[in-house]
Amino acid sequence: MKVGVVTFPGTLDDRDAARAVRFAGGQAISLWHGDEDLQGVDAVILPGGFSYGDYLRCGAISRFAPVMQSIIKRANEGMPLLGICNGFQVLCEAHLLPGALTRNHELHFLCRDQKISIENITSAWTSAYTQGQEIVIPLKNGEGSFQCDDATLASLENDGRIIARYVGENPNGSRNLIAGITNARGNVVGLMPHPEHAIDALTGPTADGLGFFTSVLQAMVGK
Amino acid sequence: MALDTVASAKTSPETKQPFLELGLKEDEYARVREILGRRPTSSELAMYSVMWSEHCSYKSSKTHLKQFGDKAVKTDALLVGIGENAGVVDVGQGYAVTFKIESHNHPSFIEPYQGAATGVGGIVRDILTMGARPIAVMDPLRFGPAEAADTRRVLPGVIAGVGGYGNCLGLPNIGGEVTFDETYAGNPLVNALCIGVMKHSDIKLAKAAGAGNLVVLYGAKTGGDGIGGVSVLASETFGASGPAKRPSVQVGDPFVEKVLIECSLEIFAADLVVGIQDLGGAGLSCATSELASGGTGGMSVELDRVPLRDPSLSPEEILMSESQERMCAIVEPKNIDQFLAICKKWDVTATVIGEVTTGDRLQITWHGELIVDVPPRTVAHEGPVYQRPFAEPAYIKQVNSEKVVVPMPITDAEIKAAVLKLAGTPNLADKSWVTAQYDKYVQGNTIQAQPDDSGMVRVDESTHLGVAVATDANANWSYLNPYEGVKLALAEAARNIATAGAQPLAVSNCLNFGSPEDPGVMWQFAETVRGLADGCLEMGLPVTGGNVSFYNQTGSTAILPTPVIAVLGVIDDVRTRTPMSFDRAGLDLYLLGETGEDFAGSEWAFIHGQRGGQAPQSDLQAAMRLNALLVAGRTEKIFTAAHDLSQGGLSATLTEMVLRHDVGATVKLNNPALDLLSETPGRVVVAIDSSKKDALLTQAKKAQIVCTQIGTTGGDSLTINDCVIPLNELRIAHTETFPRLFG
Amino acid sequence: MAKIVVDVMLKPEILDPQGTAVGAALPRLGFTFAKSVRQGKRFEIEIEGEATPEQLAQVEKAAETLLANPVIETFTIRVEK
Amino acid sequence: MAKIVVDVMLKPEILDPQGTAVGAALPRLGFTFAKSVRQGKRFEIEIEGEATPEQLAQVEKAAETLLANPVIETFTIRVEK
Ligand SMILES: Nc1ncnc2c1ncn2[C@@H]1O[C@H](COP(=O)(O)OP(=O)(O)O)[C@@H](O)[C@H]1O
Ligand SMILES: [Mg+2]
Repeated sequence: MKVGVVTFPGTLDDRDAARAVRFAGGQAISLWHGDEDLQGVDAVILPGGFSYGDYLRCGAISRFAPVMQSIIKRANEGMPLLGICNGFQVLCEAHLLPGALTRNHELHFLCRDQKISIENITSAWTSAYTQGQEIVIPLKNGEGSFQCDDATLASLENDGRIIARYVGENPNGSRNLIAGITNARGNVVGLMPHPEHAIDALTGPTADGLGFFTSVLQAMVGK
Repeated sequence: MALDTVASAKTSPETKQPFLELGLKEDEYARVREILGRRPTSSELAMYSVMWSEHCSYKSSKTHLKQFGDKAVKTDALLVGIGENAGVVDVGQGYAVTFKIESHNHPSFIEPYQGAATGVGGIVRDILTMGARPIAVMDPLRFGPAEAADTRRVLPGVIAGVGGYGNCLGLPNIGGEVTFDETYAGNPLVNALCIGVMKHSDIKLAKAAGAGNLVVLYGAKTGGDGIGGVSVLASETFGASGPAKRPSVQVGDPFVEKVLIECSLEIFAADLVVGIQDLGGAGLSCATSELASGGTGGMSVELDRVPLRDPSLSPEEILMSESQERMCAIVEPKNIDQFLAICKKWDVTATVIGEVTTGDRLQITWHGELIVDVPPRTVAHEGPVYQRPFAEPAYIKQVNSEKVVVPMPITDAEIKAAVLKLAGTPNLADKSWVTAQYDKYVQGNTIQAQPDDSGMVRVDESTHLGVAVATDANANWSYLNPYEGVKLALAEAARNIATAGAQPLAVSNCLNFGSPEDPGVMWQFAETVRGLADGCLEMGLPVTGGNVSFYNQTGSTAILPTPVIAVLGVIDDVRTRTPMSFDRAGLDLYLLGETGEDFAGSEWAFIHGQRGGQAPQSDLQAAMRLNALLVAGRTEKIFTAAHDLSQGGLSATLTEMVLRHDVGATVKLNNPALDLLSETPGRVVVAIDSSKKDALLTQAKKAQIVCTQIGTTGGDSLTINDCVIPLNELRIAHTETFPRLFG
Repeated sequence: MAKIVVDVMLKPEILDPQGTAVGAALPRLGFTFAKSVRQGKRFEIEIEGEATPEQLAQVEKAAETLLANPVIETFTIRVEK
Repeated sequence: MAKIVVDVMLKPEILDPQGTAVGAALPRLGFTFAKSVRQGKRFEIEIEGEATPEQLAQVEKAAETLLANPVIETFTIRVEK
């Protein structure tokens, strides 16, 4: 099972994402932003970081990278694609997911252990969880507040496309406590908190995040 | 203005030069003329003035810092010592670790965000320059009074700057300090530390060897940043503005630095550089003269090749510019294509600006005309050395004879009030408001960070080898007795490593003081260096490097002498570290070490406006025995938790332990006021399973450390004799301070 | 050489935490004039030669695709002297 | 009700990482019109009533102390309809 992990200039969590893939039993393939070739991977992760410094808007510049053109095409054909944090921002900028991520309402970068509940277990990246399962994984970003118009929000809610929600106090002002969403098909998932930093209680708050990676490997075996 | 060339300098010896404005003294200027046998060109004057500034030449401190060499510990662990960009220590398994701490105090007062951000950027490049991958940062900070309006301007900006830059580089922040004192109003201390790791064989040095090798400038383009900054920074003219339209504040671009790091590491991995130097204070003046001086001595540079952000810059300004995110490498001609290809891959601008020559002169041209022709050692390494007068200041006798008078809580209500007061006082309050703005998870190797005693990162994923770093300063004690104060800070930093079970290995430091022209300040400094050198020798810890920041004062009022000591330790298996707190009930709590009547310089005294008394005497032999006990307790799996006592004494330590996992404790104290509030150094609280009692007592006896059972864990309160403090009340007191002040 | 300015503001219905924070800070400093504050971005673009209609059409396109995110933002373009 | 606009830009000699990044991205997307790009902030402030000289003086003061950092930034104020 080959999972591609993309590195843009300024990407930070690529090595962590690759490690998470390996922990889950997959093979991580590193993909360079300037190459269109996806090297035959079965799924792709856009990891966290500050691609292009997060200047202008997070993800706004990366979205145009050559690798993204191939990824967008494959994602539209159903390839599992996970965007974590900056990756989620790229997915929104690329219009693979609706809405946008804006400045945290407190205006600070916020790094903390965050409880979220998994609200959709049918996506390619969440099948290892149980419906409503509460997990704790790190949240760390400056622009993690999910915003969209009312109609989009209603359709996300009605179609069960909210993957995860923050539990407790809203950490960043996200509408409806949204921590992650999926596309209609369930193969593209954007997630603000970082499951790749929670695959081992030694270095993370928990090992709760591993499920995202085992889910996708399962999904690919199933095919 | 006409170009001032070497030729014109020879023919116009009488030309008046603004050496005073540039910070050079009359006799220093005379020396430059003597070295050159003529007057310097304006470019040469620029170079000498920045390189001979306090900041770059250490002219006031050098004569004292020599002790770190004279009293050096003989150890094979030190792979690269003082003098290079950063010292390098062997941590085993073929790994080498480099760490260094630096100040960015004055710029952070002027522009808190950018000052702090570029402080982080600068120290990270120092570490990168050694050939290492930066793996973590720390930020010891000091500010004016927490309630002061200006602190509300400076602190949030500094925190956002440290986070903004470090987060964007992908470096976990694993610790630091936030301390308040009125002497830091107008003189905030922003110290930044970086740790890097490499294989032994990958160590790089700042030297330009091999005639014909190319000098390559790569990274950001050069702008008019911080021109004159270096000499202004560390000179008495601080505050006077530099040349019009030339900013004294630099703006950092962490994205460019992140790319520069990855690009450099790829270049190092391909073994494409002979020598390398980052551009920090004094920019190209420093990089070219140090590289040449560190090598065989000869170098020629075509300054007009330097890519500019601002085309109006003069050669003098280009030489002095402190534009961030630049590096200078020495590359063999056969490797240059590959070097440039890697830069291109990362979209990093790289330009060959010169070459290493056979001579012993550093020669710089501007459109073909020679504007600099100097022996590089005279610029970089043979600057002036001052023997500044120093004398014990009058305040010492006076404060040392003062009696510390503080209220002693007796009743349960008073004890509770004292514990809550300490829990919430800005110096001891929970720092999550700060550290939540820092990424501690990135790179996936962070084992410990705030609020642990030390930061700890895993170095090798397969063997679980790790390193720990702690920084400490106790300015109150240094004020009362700078010699003992720094030894106590050293012992504390080492203890903060050992509580987790790591072995202290090496020391770095950042010495923050007032004006060296004040004999009293100079005495504080001299005593501090003497204390640190003696302390390191006694503890067997080599000093791998450090940084001196002078002129931290407003008018005639200097900051408290603030030597920040960083200790690096190694741990063979991070999985076995001793955590700082317990997460279950039913454990026994012991105090290691004895408590005396030590209120001078304590937080309790500070809260009550008391600054006098005598600092405790350090006992480094006892400190080392305690550390050995803490390491043994880890390897023999005796401890469930261990946490050091420092500011705020046992009261603060217990507060932090019970709140960590929301598990309370009940302790019995004979003399609660003294036991809770005194700050006798050399103490640690450990939690053990009762089955480990004999093992603990045996080890403690062996180490000759007094070991007293003080209580047990459990419940939802911190109970001291009959005084019950519910955890939720304690938590509110501890956590509300920072959001209230700065949220 | 001409200067083109592109102003980008969050749509009115989108939460603007930065503007809100500024709006809250002003009265604390004794400034009571503001009823509301919104914060946006301003791009100053220098172009070679005059701002021709073709150039402006290009800028419009760049603003739409890159400078602003139409999901949450609006923009205006003007030529400045 | 009037709208006051405060534009805050980095001084020309100060490095502008954001503007630089945008300036570098434009040609990659095929937009070649820009010689240079600088990015700044735009504040839209709504005030009660007309923009009197006193009000504007207040805004000036606020811009100096809060909206801009005079060490690295400059600002301009204008009333918009
Ligand atoms: N500026 C900061 N940045 C990161 N961590 C910090 C900072 N200030 C304090 N900390 C962390 O908070 C904890 C408590 O700090 P402190 O009370 O100074 O520790 P100690 O007394 O053990 O030296 C430590 O883990 C320290 O590293
Ligand atoms: Mg400690």
